[in-house]
Amino acid sequence: MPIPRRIVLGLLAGALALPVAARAAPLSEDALRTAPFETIVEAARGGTVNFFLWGGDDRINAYVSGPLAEALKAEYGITLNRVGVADTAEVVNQILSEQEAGVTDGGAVDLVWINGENFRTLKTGGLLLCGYAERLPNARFVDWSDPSIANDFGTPVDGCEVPWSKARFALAYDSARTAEPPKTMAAFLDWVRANPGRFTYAAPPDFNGSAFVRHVFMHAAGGAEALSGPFDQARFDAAAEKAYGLLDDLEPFLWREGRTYPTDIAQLNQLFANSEVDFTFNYEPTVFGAGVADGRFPETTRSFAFDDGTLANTSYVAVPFNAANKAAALVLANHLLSPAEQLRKADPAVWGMATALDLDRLTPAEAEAFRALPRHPAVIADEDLADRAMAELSADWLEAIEKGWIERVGR
Amino acid sequence: MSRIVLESLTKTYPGAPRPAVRGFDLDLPAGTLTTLVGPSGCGKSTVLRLIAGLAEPDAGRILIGGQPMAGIPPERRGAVLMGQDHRLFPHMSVAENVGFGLRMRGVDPAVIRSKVADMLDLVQLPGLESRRPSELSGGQAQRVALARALVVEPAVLLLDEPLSDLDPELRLDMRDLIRRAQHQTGITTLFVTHDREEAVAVADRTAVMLAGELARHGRPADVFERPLTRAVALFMGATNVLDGRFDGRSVTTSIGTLTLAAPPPPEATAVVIRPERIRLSAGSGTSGVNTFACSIKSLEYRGTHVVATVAAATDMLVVAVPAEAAAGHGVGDPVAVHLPPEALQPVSG
Amino acid sequence: MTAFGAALPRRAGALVRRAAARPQGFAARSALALLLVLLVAPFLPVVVWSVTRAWFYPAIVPQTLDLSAWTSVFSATSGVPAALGRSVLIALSATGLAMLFGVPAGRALALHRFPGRRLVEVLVLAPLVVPPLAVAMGLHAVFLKIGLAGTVPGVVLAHIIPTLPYVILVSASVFSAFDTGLEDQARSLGATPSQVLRHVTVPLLAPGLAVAALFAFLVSWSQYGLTLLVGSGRVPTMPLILMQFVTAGRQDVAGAIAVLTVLPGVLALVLSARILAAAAARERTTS
Amino acid sequence: MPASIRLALMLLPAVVVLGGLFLGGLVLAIIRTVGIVPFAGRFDPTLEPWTRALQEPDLLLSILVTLWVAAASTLIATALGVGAALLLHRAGGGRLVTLLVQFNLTVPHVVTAVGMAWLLGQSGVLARLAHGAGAIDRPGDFPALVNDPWFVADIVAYVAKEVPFVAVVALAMLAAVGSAPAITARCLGATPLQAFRHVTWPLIRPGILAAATVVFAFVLGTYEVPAVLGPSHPKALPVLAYQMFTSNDIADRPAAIVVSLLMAAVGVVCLVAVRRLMRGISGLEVVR
Repeated sequence: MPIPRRIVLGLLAGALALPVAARAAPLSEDALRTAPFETIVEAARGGTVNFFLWGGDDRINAYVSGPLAEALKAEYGITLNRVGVADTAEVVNQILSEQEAGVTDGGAVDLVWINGENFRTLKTGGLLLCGYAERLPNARFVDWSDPSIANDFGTPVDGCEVPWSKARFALAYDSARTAEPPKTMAAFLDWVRANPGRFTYAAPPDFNGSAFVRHVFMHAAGGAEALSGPFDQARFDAAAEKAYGLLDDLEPFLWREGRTYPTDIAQLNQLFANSEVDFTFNYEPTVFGAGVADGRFPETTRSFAFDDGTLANTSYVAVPFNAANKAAALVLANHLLSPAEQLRKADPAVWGMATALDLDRLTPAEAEAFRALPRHPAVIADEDLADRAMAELSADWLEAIEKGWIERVGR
Repeated sequence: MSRIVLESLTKTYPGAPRPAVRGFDLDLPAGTLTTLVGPSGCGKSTVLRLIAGLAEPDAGRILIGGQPMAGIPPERRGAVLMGQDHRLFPHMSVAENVGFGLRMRGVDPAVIRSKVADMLDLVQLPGLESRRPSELSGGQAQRVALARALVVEPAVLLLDEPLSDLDPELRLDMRDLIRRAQHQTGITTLFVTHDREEAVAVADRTAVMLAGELARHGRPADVFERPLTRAVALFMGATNVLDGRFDGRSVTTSIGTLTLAAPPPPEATAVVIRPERIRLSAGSGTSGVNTFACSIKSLEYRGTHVVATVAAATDMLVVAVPAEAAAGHGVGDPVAVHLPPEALQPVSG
Repeated sequence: MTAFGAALPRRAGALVRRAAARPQGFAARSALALLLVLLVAPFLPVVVWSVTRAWFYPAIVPQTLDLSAWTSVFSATSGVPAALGRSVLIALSATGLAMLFGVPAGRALALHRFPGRRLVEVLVLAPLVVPPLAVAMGLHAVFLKIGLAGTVPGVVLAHIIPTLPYVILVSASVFSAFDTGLEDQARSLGATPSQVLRHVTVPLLAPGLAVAALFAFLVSWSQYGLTLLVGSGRVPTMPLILMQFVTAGRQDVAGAIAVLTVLPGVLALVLSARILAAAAARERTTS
Repeated sequence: MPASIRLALMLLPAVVVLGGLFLGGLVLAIIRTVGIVPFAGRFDPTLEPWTRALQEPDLLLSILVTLWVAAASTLIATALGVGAALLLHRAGGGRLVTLLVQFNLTVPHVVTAVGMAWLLGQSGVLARLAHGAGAIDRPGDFPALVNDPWFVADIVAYVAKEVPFVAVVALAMLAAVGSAPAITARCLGATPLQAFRHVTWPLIRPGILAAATVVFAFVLGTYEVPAVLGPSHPKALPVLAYQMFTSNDIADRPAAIVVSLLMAAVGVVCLVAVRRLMRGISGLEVVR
């Protein structure tokens, strides 16, 4: 026997050895909902929180791993472990998998940046910790009665997640190429027909491409009201007939005659940057400023929103039911809502993501600080967006529209 | 210097239809050189592997210096094997090869160096320490392998056809070298070969192994001259085997009735005679004992001698005749053959 | 032609042969050069992107030299240095374990006949031809349950699946050309089994085993799908981090990460090439 | 130690590891598609995942494009790999050339895919060169190679990645065969081409076919290359399987496993083929 057995066994044991995480004594779920916040802070001190979020932007990564983590360490002694993912669906999948495998405690995810159908999946599956959100000390800065806060793509939040940022849909163009972009959906569609091959959109279920399709849907249905409220098959069918017909008719005028679509928004961004197409869009217009800063977009990039309305949503953070470090996750969720941290995040030099706080609930100085934040010329002014904001459709509508697109337009 | 005793060794390889070695007994007195001879595949090498500890016997015992070897790993037996392929380690120099065994035993490097030099002197390759195996000729490599085996002063030296890959000239040199080295060191040696001439040339004792069993064991001349069994006789080159009915000191065979020099053992079933012991004379005179008239069927020139096949009565005999004596003969010539009684060996089996 | 060449004086013969070989040699060399360009071409834009930004169509040459991608990659918050270390750790561990399990098995398959050999062969070859996705999906639930999903040890274990067959195959062919008589010889000269391993088997087989280890390392290093599934996205190795930035459209950062992702493999290749060359040189000088 | 126990100890680790991880994973995957999850204690036999997967409208198309990509990549990579090996063997390519050919072995697939996208895209390096040469005006004039329904860039990426692998195997085979058979054939009057066609090729073929099979199976199961270079529709099988596996609808997951099992089934067919082809090469058949 060329290899002594004990070495083999030793290595096997080493390879199989599970990382044993040191954890503070966990608080019960009830305690997390009822105990004074100081108790939760005490329970969390010295611990770790695994924060899962999309990892494809080095500015976000630098912010979360840098100043945010440092602040959490300094104030609460909590170590923030940023876990970057390529798609938030992966996190949902992780939690679903854990539930399926019977992992009801000690799950991997402590806090996740989430919204929309990902939130709905977890909430309807009973996979989130609920009932703590409005009890967080900093929750007092949030207007919980605001429908765009209280509903996440039509799904009532019900204290199962904590708002973090607001986002509104905008389109970008290159002012060096396009002097005056068409500002209504009707004009935009005319422009596409008049400039064959110069526009395309990311194929749903891409988050942003799907949002564009919803804009077309609302236009075809004659306004957002036609699709508001709970899902209704008859109303959907009526709108779908027109909307998909319109998109089908548009195909010959799209990039590559609509035979294929960019699979994600990054591809569309690259097409735009290399002048293969003349527009891109994003649910988060600060991306255009950041994109110019990090060389993804030309310097002359500018952005706008449709006059006939632009979709708005809020993104949140949520704690899974089986999180290993719930107390630390709550402390982090609360810290994310502090005016100082929200201000830092809203600074374009750091990230530039719009605050989820209600400025009226802040001190005048704090509110002024938010209003005084600089704006990148590529980014549409917040007030221009706020004017035109429309509430998101419910997740059922969203899914039906995506599914219909894949079946009727995508193939 | 140890006595080696093999007691009814039996070994069957997994999946093999019959044992490679069966009920094998052999006694090697201390300090002797014994040759083990037999045709290819008769189990000779297996005997060596069993003694060396590279295979375990299914049954039987091996005693080296009185110590039973069961369960003792190869490196603790003091039995060094040297094969026909020199098996020098290609990644080591000559000195490293020769010193290998000592190094494994943790011997002081200075001591190793001097012993290696001594050994290279013994095998007549002084000063080759830093050569690589691939820079050696076949004869040199084999000498280095011998030095490597001897340097550890083994209790037993096991030689597995060490000469068979060498040119005829080198074979003789190497054979002498082995003989000399064995004398000088007094290491009990078992020398396996399939060459019967080699087997009787260098040995104190010769053992013949056939089909996994010991067929004959004794002084080389005895084994050569008095094979005792038909199989050993055939293997040792006694080509002419004449079945017969024994009656006192005479035996009736297909070529006629032969007179023996001594009374045969009761189990004898045939007599054998080596080709070179038969005498051939011209003409058809048949006077004298064991002399018969025949005719030459074929003549085959072999350089030092001529092999004649002669028809005698209903049988054929193979006769080796010195070349000059054969000069006058041609195929079809009538001749007389004489089978000296002392050259006729009764055999059993 | 052979006879003619032999009749000429030595030097002239060499000239004639070289002249005859030239057109062929030139064509061969050009074809090789073309192939090399084809093979290396996809890597060039990757390198260029890592040192520029805002390199838009139709610029053939980037307008600016910009090292900020590298700065950002090497910053403490990027997680890239950690991922590089993690990838190395995983690939080395998977290689080590695959060698540990695979080399003895390769030896057994090369040198022994035994009942059930066919089955073992099929088991060894199967992971080469069965895409790992199905297996990974099956393992995922178990790994989750026993806490291996999303951990480095879990990913290492999963990486053994694709690496082990390569190690077994390569070491089987190494052992089939190996004279085990040398081991017997060493035992017979007084070496214990571990001494035989250290002084004879390993030094003699080092070149072949280096190739096996290289294959294992590269196979593990290149894994994407297995790492993603079994690691639950929580064991970001270099390919995963790279994909995050690719999907985010950060070509500069992706370029820098891609360059970093290639380096250790090249290092491993050069290292094993040196082991092989050293072995070849030893053979040459001694023959 | 008895030889049989020794042998068992040599084989056992590998067999246990492969049996446990590979076969175990495969079995767990299979039973999960019929509703059995032993580790979660679930046992609800059902064929729903199979009907769900087979009703996936893109399944057949995905299988076809995946087979197309695998077949095309394998054919081209094998031809070029053997050609490169012959050239290297003949020209005795220096160590640097050999290293460069092997360079791609070290490049993870995801890197090659990304590089290929930036090289062959309509605004990629080649398109820019074409623009610089005045051959095209706008990016859209450059042929659509990336994200196109024929998977051209996918195939090119696989070819670039797998040529070195085939070449390494072919070089080893050529070295094992040596030049003697070809020289003998030449002496008997064969042209270089005939010598290759009738003597060298039959001798190296088993190894080449085995390498080609490994390449084919590999291409069949790789996710990251079509994920980067494939079109939005149709999707390569691994991409389809992975997207279904990570779908928000938990019922899609066993169906995703069904899709990847279909992929594995094609792989098993390859295994049967490779077992036949492997005969005579690799150490497996060289038994004392």
